[in-house]
Amino acid sequence: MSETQTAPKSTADNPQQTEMPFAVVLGEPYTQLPQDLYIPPDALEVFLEAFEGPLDLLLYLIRRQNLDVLNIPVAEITRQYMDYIGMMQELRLEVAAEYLVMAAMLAEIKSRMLLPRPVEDDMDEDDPRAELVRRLQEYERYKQAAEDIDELPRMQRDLLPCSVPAPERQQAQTFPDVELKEILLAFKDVLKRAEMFKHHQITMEPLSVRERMSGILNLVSADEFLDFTQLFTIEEGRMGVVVTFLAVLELIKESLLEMIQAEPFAAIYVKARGAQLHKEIQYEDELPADKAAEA
Amino acid sequence: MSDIPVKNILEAALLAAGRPLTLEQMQGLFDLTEQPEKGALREALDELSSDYEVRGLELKEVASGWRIQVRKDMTQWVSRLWEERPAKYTRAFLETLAIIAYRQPITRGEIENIRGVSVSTNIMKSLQEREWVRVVGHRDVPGRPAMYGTTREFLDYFNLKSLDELPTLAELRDIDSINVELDLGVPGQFSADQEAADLDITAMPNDSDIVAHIPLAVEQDASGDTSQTLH
Amino acid sequence: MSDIPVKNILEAALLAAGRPLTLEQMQGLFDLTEQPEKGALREALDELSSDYEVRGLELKEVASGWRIQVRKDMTQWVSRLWEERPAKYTRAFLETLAIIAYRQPITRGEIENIRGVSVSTNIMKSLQEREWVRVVGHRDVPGRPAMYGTTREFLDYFNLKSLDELPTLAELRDIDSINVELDLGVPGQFSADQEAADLDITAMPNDSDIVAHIPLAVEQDASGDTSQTLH
Repeated sequence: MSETQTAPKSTADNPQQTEMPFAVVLGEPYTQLPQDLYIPPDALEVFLEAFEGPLDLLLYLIRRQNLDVLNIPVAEITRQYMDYIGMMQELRLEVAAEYLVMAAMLAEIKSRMLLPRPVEDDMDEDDPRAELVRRLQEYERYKQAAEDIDELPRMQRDLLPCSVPAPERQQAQTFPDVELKEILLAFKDVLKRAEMFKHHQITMEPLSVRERMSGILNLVSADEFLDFTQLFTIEEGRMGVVVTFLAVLELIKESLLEMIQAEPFAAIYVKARGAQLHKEIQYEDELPADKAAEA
Repeated sequence: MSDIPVKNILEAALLAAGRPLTLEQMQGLFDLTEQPEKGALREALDELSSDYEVRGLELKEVASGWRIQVRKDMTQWVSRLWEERPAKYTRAFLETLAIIAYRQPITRGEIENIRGVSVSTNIMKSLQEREWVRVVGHRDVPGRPAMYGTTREFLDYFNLKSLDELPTLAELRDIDSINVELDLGVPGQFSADQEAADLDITAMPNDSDIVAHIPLAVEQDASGDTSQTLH
Repeated sequence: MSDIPVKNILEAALLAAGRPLTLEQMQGLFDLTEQPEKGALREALDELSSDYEVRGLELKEVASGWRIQVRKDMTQWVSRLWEERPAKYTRAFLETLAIIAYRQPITRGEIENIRGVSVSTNIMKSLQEREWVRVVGHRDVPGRPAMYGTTREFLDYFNLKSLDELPTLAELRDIDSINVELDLGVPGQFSADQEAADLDITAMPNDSDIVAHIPLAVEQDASGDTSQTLH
């Protein structure tokens, strides 16, 4: 709201304002309205644009006179309000419907205030101004809140975001998490499907033999012979040795392993069949060094 | 990592991100086996924060997490980097935003009731385009009007961590309260025993005027007909 | 300004600009009457630069001016900001992994036989990238297809000491028993009765199964068609 544009010229051209005291301050009748209440008509257009509606205009009228919202001199405020509306219309400004609705409300309150009321009535409930006062206060608190929010330090205006370029993004590899259960469920589905397709039972070798087969393939190479006994770990006990032996047999059956014995009771050597095997196995760095160096 | 302080990592990440990061996101910067506890992160953030005290930066926790920002007292220089001044918002825009912020969820009709004027579609649109306000539901009344609420972006923008940090809203006074005050009728007491919130409303430019009005009101009240005193 | 160090102003401006600034642009931050000489700016930039030595940032002069950037040695943490959370593995991936786990060593063709559909190269690649599966050899048949097996990493990831801790086929058929077994927290049990890692191989729940199954496998193999044994 632009106070500079509302600077008063004089009250001389508004003689009706002196007709009656509108307030008594410290016992003195107050006959002069604050001078800055009046706005030169040429400033009116700008002035009106500064209002956010009838509540805002009313609050302005009240605050300019330092009146308490809870104790509005309705008749006086109504008259002032109507003056503005009248001026707006004289200037052929389009008066928004809300202003006229408020004018009607004010007129109604004014007339109700003039009606005598029984003294025993609870005057608070009956105060015709109550609703208006509520709305004025309600609006005023948000008007104030809007100003407060406007005062908050805000990005761009008061605070600035910081950012700096980062080095070339090296996309670290991340992998989804998997639960063992998911794999098992997947496998169960496979089994079901396989049964459906193949019409016969899937048989499974014990996994320990399967695992050992992979392990042995890791130990052996196609280029060098490995002492057969190196495949066994005595500490595993009898069952471990059996598992390894079965794995070796299986590998031989599958033509994955070659076994050589120069003469009866001589040392038995094993090597992987096929040349490409070597490359792949060499790639594995988890091969124990002592076993790799063997043979 | 080992020898690189956590606060260095956090600073680099916050600056590289250019947006607020949550504690969880900060933890996610580290290998699983090396993830600092949140307590350790907070400590590192505190360190960083005090490092910034002698500099033009600050570390601030807002709704979406922590961010590094240029302090307000630096804006006078730094804002020269941009020719355009930051936008000013109209009163209508700010009032609408304030009502949504304090009264959410709220329909457009309810906003209009409070403001006493219609709310332009443009304002609602631009509040949503800025992502400060969004539709949070529909009121279960005929027409099912949209209800609006503020977003995390709104809080971030206004440097707030949560809605609780919004400026306190002035309290509403019941119209009875004035009568009670008037019955007491002691001017000095009036300002003395007021709660802070009440003072917001009564703290008008000239205190003498407040005092001036009280006897007036009491005098009038004594006549037994309040309404008469108002004209 | 006066009491605010030039380097603070420069730092704030460089961080807020988000682009390199020339010395002229830095001078432009100041009031005409207070503009530092370029020499003074350079000094301030030098100070800033040495401040950054103990931090994750660096001040760098590039073609279009000076800029603050994250130091290279921060990359491993900072780059996680842009890491995309990986999607979940596909059903095909999990099935393939399961088949390899239970039927290793196994060729891709054999996996396809079991699944009844082809296995994409991508799946085989990502299983190997994850280091859960590796080539353990080549089958001595035309084309010498690679045979796949699971790795130690695979076992570690699923907290298994050996493949034998996977449920047996019989248990698999009854999905409820799988759930029970998993819920019972098998890993705890195994950490309890550990001696040497090697012992695991023999310490299987059903040792008798090993013996019982072997003849079966050999018998099938004897039919001369290895692939048959896999179905």
